[in-house]
Amino acid sequence: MACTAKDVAAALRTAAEKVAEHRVELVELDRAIGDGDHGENLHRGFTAVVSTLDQAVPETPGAVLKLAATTLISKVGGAAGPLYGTAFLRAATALGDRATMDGAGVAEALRAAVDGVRARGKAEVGDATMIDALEPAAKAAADSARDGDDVAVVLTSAAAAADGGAQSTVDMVARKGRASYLGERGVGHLDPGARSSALLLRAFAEAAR
Amino acid sequence: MACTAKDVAAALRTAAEKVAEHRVELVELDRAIGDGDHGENLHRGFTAVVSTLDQAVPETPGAVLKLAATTLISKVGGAAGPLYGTAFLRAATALGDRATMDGAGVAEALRAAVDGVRARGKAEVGDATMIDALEPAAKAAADSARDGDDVAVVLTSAAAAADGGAQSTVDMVARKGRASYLGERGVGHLDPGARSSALLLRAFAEAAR
Amino acid sequence: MKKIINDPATVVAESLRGLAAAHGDILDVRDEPAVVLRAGAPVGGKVAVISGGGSGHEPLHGGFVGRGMLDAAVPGAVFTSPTPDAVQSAIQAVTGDKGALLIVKNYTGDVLNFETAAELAAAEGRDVRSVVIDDDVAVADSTFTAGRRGVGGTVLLEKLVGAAAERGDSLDELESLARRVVGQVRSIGVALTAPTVPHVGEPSFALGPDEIEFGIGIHGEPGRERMTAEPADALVERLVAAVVEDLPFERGDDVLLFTNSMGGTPMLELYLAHGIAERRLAERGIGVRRRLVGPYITSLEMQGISITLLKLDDELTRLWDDPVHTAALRWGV
Amino acid sequence: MKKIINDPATVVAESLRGLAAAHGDILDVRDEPAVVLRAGAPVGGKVAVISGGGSGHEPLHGGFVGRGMLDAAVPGAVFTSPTPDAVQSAIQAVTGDKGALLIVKNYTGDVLNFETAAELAAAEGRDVRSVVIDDDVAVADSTFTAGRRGVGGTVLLEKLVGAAAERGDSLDELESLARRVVGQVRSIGVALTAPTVPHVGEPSFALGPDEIEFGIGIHGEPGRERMTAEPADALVERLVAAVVEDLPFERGDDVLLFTNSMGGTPMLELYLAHGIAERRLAERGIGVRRRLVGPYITSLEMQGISITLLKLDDELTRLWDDPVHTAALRWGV
Ligand SMILES: Nc1ncnc2c1ncn2[C@@H]1O[C@H](COP(=O)(O)OP(=O)(O)O)[C@@H](O)[C@H]1O
Ligand SMILES: Nc1ncnc2c1ncn2[C@@H]1O[C@H](COP(=O)(O)OP(=O)(O)O)[C@@H](O)[C@H]1O
Ligand SMILES: [Mg+2]
Ligand SMILES: [Mg+2]
Ligand SMILES: [Mg+2]
Ligand SMILES: [Mg+2]
Repeated sequence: MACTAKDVAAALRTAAEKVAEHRVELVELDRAIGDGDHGENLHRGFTAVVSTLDQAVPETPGAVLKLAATTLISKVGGAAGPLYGTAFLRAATALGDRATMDGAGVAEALRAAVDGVRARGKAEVGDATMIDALEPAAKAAADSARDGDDVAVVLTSAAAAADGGAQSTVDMVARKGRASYLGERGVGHLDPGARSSALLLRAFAEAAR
Repeated sequence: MACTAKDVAAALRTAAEKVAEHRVELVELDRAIGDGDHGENLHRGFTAVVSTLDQAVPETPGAVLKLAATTLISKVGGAAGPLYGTAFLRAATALGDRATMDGAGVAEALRAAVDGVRARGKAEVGDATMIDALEPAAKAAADSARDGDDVAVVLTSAAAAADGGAQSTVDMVARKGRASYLGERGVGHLDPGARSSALLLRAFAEAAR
Repeated sequence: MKKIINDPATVVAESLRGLAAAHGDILDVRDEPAVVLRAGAPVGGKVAVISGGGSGHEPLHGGFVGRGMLDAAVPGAVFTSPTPDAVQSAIQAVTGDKGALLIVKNYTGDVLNFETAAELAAAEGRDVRSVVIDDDVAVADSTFTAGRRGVGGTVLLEKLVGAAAERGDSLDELESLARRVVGQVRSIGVALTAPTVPHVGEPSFALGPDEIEFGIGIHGEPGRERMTAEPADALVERLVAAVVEDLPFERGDDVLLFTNSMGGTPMLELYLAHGIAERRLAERGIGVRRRLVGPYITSLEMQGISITLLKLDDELTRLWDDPVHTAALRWGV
Repeated sequence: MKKIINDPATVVAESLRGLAAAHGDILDVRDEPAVVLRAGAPVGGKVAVISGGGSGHEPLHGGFVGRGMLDAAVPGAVFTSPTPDAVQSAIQAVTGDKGALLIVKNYTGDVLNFETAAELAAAEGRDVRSVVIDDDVAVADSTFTAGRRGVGGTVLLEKLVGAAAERGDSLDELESLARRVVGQVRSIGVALTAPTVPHVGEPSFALGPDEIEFGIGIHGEPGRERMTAEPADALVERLVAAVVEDLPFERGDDVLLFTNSMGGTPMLELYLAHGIAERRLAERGIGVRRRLVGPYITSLEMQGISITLLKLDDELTRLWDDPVHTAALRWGV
């Protein structure tokens, strides 16, 4: 079953709930190695996304993602705002004006999103950023789509890979973002952006089921 | 036995030791109802008095007290500096250039000192200040001197009265000094200046024995 | 206690060395006794304006020495009035033919020590007058007590009297100006945390995680009451109301609003409070014509603020606007 | 957490209202998105100088808007870079024919958000350039990391570039001046206590009663090392040495010494530290020609200080001395 603009909007609402639930956790993760605003920033952004969607839901999945992108860019701020904004924008561009998105579409959009974040933030796998969650997620989504899986399965695979990727940041010395100021002292901490990426993918997977 | 300039100087040294021992206590008393400097101020002042006496001891009890007075005035600051300065200055003036001081002389000097503090600070008994220790001390000294007691006994009587007087400030609502800002909230606290007055008299009594 | 100091006993002297190094064009610092003097003082043709008090309230008073404000500041030990010999030495250093005005905050220690110094100066044949400022409405005013404390109004008084002295007013004129200002300025403060005096090493008082001290003094002396913390809107209204009702300030009055940080309050919060105070005054029909916002009379690292209102007229407004060039206040030069 | 606020979500907007009320002669504040604009901007015949970043560092940047410094400041949420639309709205409001220079502190968020805004402005046909300041020597400088943070040097950069813009320098000239300044300014900070972000409600990090964080950032991000508190003489020498060795500054150099309070440090301690820094530099044969001492780039109520050194030449000294009229820095006007 392929998903529509409405489904994407619903998934974004689920993501907003997830962020709200984990706001304090994300603040605490960021407080430990950064400046403590990550949960607050995302919460502000996704609350705004929901408000925007309450007014009107655009007609295509791409248009919904684009609306989310511009809202996040103008509401989140910090490093996460432009990075997630870019991710959603690139995903939207990849989908163009298709009316629905299937498992392959999800994998394609996720690949574009992750490449966008990499281009924007210049982080690679191993730098202890959201890339460590997103890159394995994009790979897992591609594998799953190649097997012909549907949206829910592709997203579930991506989310599982993102969880593992996020977890791997615990042992890393951060090389990008605020945590990089810590050097060796940052080891032992989960990167907040990697954690939020995994949470978002988990929310999308849950919504797709 | 009447006491000489040397004895007065020795008594001031004992007083300096007593202040040093009780510095923290006086700071704590003042911190509770004032600004926490009383112990520090007196310690600075009496340390300076000892240094001055180390250089040379004037020839008469009056001259020694006058030297202490000017040193205290220029080193203590705060409310206690001018008040104790005035006390020592008036005591010195009362003694004039007598070569020695007997029990009656002590009572006379103490009366002059206390009247000086009253004139300077305009506090009366019951206002929860050093006057509550000093006024009963002066009275007790006069009584003791009238009985023909010697310096040590006169000072011991004065010190005992000062202790009682100081203690009586615990139940008072302060009307002078920084504690007066507290109103009813100051009740239950020993006035730091009353306590230091009692300590000084105690030191003088000990030195005289 | 963590502080950027070497030794509690030398804090004031060492800090004054830094002040001198930073502002050598404006002021000179002398040691033993410690005094801060306007560069080039005594300045001919003007009354010397001198103030002082315990340290720990910076930039008060040393930060206000310079053209259009103070000729000398006399810093005591932390929270301890300076001694008469220090005041006297400042008087001697900066007083010319026209005499000197001492601005004294109403604390027993300040009053007694400055009084003694003024007597000593008079004995030397100088014309020296004192004006006592007691603008803190937190404290009940009564001749049977130590009376009200001098707080935020002191900064405004020093600016206004300093400007009048700069333009050549006589000692008589300055004295009556100063008394007029004292009559129409009122303040109140609140503390969220306590200051820590270096030689004490512990906070001056203990406040619970939700407690504030309303009507705090600038030495961490307690005030009207200990109360539960409340939102800024309610707290600032409480401060404004206390000050407005006291004089009272009335509909149609023009005022200077001074929103002061006690030292440790972030500017973000200070401006937030200032904005509320402006609106509360506007609602009362009181016209804010001039304002001062910042940490100008502090209590070490204490978090908290104070609100000061001064009733303005054309004369006081002109004096406020006159040039001033000190370490902490500067305009028109 | 005790703070003088109503609601963590509205702290910045409410504080800006207070800033506008206090300094209506210097600046205008607009809402949604929040920007602080120089009164009367765009000012004809000059390049617009714009900066911004997360709030909580006041007076940076809004307190530096005005003649001779910034044309606009873009405040984000507390410790959070502003969004591109806010930056863009500031650019649109104050940029005239001569274009705009963006002064961007080197944090991933600031760089990305300002970059996006600059692209949007370029798409509108405006000549907008950015200069990134990264003066914090606490952080290892490497192209493989986020690089050094922009801290105290930002204040000096804004003043110098602002002065050059005021006298009519072209965008090219300003850009190269800015790069030159970035090349010769270095800073480092230390924290004694942590700031508390309103929406977090707890201190950003935990320091033991004897611990300090050496090399702290202005958002309470950790720095080089956590160490035991030490006397001011040793601590200031450590700060001075770190800065001097980095550029390096050398015997015979003329410098501007900026001793900054992180917000909660008493002025008494700040001047004490400044005095030590002056002496340590003198011992090294480095000539302190200008100085700035005060809370100018802060981290809410954090106690601590930073030391910034800028290598001066005649040109930079002249620009420093040029008139400035902002809420937080004012001279010559
Ligand atoms: N250059 C980068 N590339 C990819 N992700 C990054 C980069 N810099 C930071 N991040 C991510 O952003 C997260 C922090 O986001 P946030 O706290 O909202 O912003 P800020 O660091 O500006 O406070 C980090 O945990 C990290 O995952
Ligand atoms: N008007 C006064 N008359 C007599 N004693 C006073 C008066 N005011 C204050 N004191 C005494 O001075 C003491 C405080 O001294 P100190 O702490 O050294 O000065 P300060 O109050 O200036 O900090 C009080 O405890 C009180 O006993
Ligand atoms: Mg963050
Ligand atoms: Mg005291
Ligand atoms: Mg005192
Ligand atoms: Mg941030």
